[in-house]
Amino acid sequence: MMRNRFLVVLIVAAVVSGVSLAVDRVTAQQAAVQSTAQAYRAPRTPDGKPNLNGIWQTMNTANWNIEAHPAGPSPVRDLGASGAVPAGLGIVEGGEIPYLPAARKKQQENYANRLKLDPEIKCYLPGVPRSTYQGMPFQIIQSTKHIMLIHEFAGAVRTIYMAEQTEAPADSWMGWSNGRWEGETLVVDTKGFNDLSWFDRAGNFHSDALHVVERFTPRSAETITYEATIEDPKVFSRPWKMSMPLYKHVERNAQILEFRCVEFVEDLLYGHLRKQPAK
Amino acid sequence: MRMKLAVGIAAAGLLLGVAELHAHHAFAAEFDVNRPLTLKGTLVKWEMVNPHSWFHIDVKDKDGKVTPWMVEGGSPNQLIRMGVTKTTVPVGTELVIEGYQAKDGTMKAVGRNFVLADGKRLFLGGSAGGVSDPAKAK
Amino acid sequence: MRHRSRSFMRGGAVALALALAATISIAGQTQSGAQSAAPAKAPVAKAAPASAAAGKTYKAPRTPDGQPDLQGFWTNSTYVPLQRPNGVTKEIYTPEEAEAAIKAAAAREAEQTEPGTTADVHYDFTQFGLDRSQSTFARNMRTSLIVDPPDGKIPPVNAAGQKRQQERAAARKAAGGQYDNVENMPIGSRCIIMGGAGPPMMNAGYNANYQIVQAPGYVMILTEMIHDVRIIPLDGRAQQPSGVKQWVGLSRGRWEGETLVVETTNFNGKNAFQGSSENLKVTERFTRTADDSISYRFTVEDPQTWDRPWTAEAPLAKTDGPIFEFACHETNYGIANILAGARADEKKAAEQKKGSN
Amino acid sequence: MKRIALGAVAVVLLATVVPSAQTKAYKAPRTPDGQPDLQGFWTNSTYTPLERPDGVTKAFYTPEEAEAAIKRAVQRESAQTEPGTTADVHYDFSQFGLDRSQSLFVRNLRTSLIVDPANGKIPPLTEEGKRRTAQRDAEQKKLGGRWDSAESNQLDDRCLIMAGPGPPMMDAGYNSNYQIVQSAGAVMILTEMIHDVRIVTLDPSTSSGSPRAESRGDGRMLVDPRLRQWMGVSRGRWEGETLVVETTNFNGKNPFRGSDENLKVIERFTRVADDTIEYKFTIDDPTMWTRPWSAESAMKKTVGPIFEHACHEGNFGLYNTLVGARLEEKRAAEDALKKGSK
Repeated sequence: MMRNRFLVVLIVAAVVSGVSLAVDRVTAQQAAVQSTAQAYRAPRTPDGKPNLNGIWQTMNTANWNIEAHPAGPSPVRDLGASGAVPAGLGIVEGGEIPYLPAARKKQQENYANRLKLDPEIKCYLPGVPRSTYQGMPFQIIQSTKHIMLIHEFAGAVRTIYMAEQTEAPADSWMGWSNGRWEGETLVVDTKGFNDLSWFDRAGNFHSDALHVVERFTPRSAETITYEATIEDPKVFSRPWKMSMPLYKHVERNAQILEFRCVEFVEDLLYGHLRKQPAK
Repeated sequence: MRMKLAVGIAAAGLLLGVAELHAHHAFAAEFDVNRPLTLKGTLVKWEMVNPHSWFHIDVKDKDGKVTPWMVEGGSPNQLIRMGVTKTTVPVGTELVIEGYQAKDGTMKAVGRNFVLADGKRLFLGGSAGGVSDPAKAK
Repeated sequence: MRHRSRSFMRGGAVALALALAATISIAGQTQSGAQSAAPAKAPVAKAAPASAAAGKTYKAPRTPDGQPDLQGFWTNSTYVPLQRPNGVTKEIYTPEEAEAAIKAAAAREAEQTEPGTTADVHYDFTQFGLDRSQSTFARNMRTSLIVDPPDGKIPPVNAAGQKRQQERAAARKAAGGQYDNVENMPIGSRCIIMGGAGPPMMNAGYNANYQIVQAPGYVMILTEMIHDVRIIPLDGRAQQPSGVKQWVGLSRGRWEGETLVVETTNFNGKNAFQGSSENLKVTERFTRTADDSISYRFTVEDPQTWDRPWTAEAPLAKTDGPIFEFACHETNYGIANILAGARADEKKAAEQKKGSN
Repeated sequence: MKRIALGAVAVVLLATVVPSAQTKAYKAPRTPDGQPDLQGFWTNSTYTPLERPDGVTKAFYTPEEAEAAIKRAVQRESAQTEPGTTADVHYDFSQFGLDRSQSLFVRNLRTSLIVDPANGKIPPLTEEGKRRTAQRDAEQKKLGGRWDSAESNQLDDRCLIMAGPGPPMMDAGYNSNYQIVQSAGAVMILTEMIHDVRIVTLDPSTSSGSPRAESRGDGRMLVDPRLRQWMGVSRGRWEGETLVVETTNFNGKNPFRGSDENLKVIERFTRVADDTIEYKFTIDDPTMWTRPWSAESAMKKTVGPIFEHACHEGNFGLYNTLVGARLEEKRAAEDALKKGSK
């Protein structure tokens, strides 16, 4: 009896396998991630909003390069394998950042001089959305009027203004964020960036016209789907989007610890200005 | 980060952690007390950054040659609370800046006084007016 | 004499005698000729007097998860010194005396600097609204923040403390001149950390502002300079591992009625409050006493430095937001300029010496 | 595995010859999630060459001819090397059971693994293929002699990768062993040298023949062209009893008989007996060869364990060789100096 059912399946398979294997660039995984997110309804904070409180972190290689990239040697020879670049599927939806031609050239120049130019190496604030996937945890402290994003790297912090929403008074590294709730999703609209941060260690950059709209949608008790739409007419030919899951730290006593890296880069930045011992 | 006022606190007896005892003359280590100058120029950009903001101005000399200068001012944060934004001081504003040039002789200075073309002092927390009275701007 | 109002304070360990009368004598400050033509601005104080008595009847609103609500923007800007000035014995000023003390301090801040003096080599704080009188500051009738010991002074440093302070001073001296390298410069100038963060959270002189946000199980305090964030867990977690030492230590909090009690240990000793050691323990108590004020008391314990704990009270006054990004390190041009300047001076000196012999 | 063959070679006639006709009657057992079970330890060690030797025209040996060919190969492997010759500067494989005959190997009546083209040979290169091969040789020459630097050495001497994993998976000469483990939605193939693991995710949209849902993978099918790997990126599906694995995205640094980064390999694993998996592969690289070409081999059930092959960590050989080369150059330079100064 088993064999007949098996034969039926075989016939169906022959039809199905005829389907062309042309791989759709949008990863099926991301589609799967979104579909389960809609179904999930997060527990509520006392003031009735989806509860995003917690310590979160991404598990991808986006901080090395937000586009797909093979593994590669460390930019600093002596770090050997510990400094080497892991491969990554990339987080840019559609695979490619729609740079304007001159901008793609600049990105390649940035990449060539990344040890000198990447602001992360100098312990400068990471900017947005790099602060999300920089590879260190950040904590969400969610209150009614303000939602705080507190990052371990260099103590970078973002205030999401949920009540009085204003224009950015001045340019800044972490931008000026106004937030709102759309059903289960926290939507954060950020402008007022300076043009100094990078999106990753591969030289992907933006101008001071950058406008980022982020969406935090809980997809399970311990994961959030994070999406960011990037718009910057001076650098990109059209808006583009990235998405990835955020994973919650569940270990007991989990906490954001200090990574006050200014001290770690002073020799790098100012060492050449040391007083030379009298010859 | 020259917190001159912090030193003020030390003087006022409110002893902070040792870290706070900023040698007041740190600024004099960066800028040369023997190179006082007065710059008259038009504002190219006011970098509202910390720990100190920087006024980028173009200074035209007698025969019209323009040199870009960078002049150090105070943290913009309190002004922002008083309603100042990056458009409060429009690009092109005429400024007369009294200050001291950087020790390394580059086109950098600290602005001990920022005065507008009409003689009014810039900002001064709104009491002496300024480009736009921040109190009104709020 | 062009109108210019500069605020500066002659540096160094100048003890300000807050005498009853308005005349304030500050050692080493030369007053340039006549009082400057521009009248010192009357201090604009926005905060209502924060007297402890009112705390009893006041009951703070609750956050959605039932914590007393401390949220909002606060400042610990104050004219009251940590230690009671010499020559002052009473604990509480009369309102008039307090007013006079504030007026005198505000006048000093708005005081002119003498052109051509090193003190003059600075921008004018008042032009940037950075002198305390131009923004909210916390009123406090006390003559010192320290409330215990009753003399308003930090207790004498014990033997262990003196030994360590001497060792630190020797190490600092051995490291060479302040501008020989960046590591010798004050940690505030290096944008590593400033006084506002603590704990205990001390008045940073300007931009002395805090933003408190509460979430279930947490109280977060953002210190404007330098965007330092203290995330205080309320889950009564156990003592932290001694291996983790931090500039701001490791804090744990709990509510005792209307008061948030925060205990902090695990300091790394590099930002030694008042010359304390790594074993410093700070216990802070936040109690909202009015809509616009929080009583902030802290007790400092460090048997390696003082033989008794001591306590101070530095009220927080409600102020306006926002707290704008204080990205200090990113544009800290000063460090490079100073070090380059020092090297240039040394080169010149060396050339002159060579030239002269 | 205590079979110690000292000196004389014992030809162990184990597995019977496997004509492909026999597969119909056999049906592989099922894994818990319903996939045909390929699990276990396997070897693709074989005396059959990839290409038909010159002078041989037919596709199949008779059993006797096959036996004779194997005996000749075994003799070659265990022939003693002449002392004083460079060949002799090597340990004796047979003392370590490393010659093929001392462990299980795949018997195959075919005269070459290549079955298509019919002549059993790799098809000719395209013009572009010739150009790329020449360019690659030039670049290799630019790196200098084999011992001038680590980088100018062979991939296996550098412990980067060996012939075992491919794909396609080829006999590595010794230690040609694999371990297959299947989980819901994935087939894992561990290659002994150098502990290279291929994780073949099963694409649910095209998998058939595995009735249970959990045996379908979660569809990780992204194949961004910038993601290049030594072993490429593999995607698998079940077609009845056969696991079909398609691999692209090669980085071009480990060319298979001259292939380039546009190589596409299609492998077909079918368990045809309790101790045998039929292993067929097709090589498709339009830039290099005028037409795709295919080969057939088999994997025989062998015994574990697969011990750790930490090659790089113990690669003293490469280091010693480079030190030796530098010393020889130094001596040669000194001699030249002495000769010159006389």
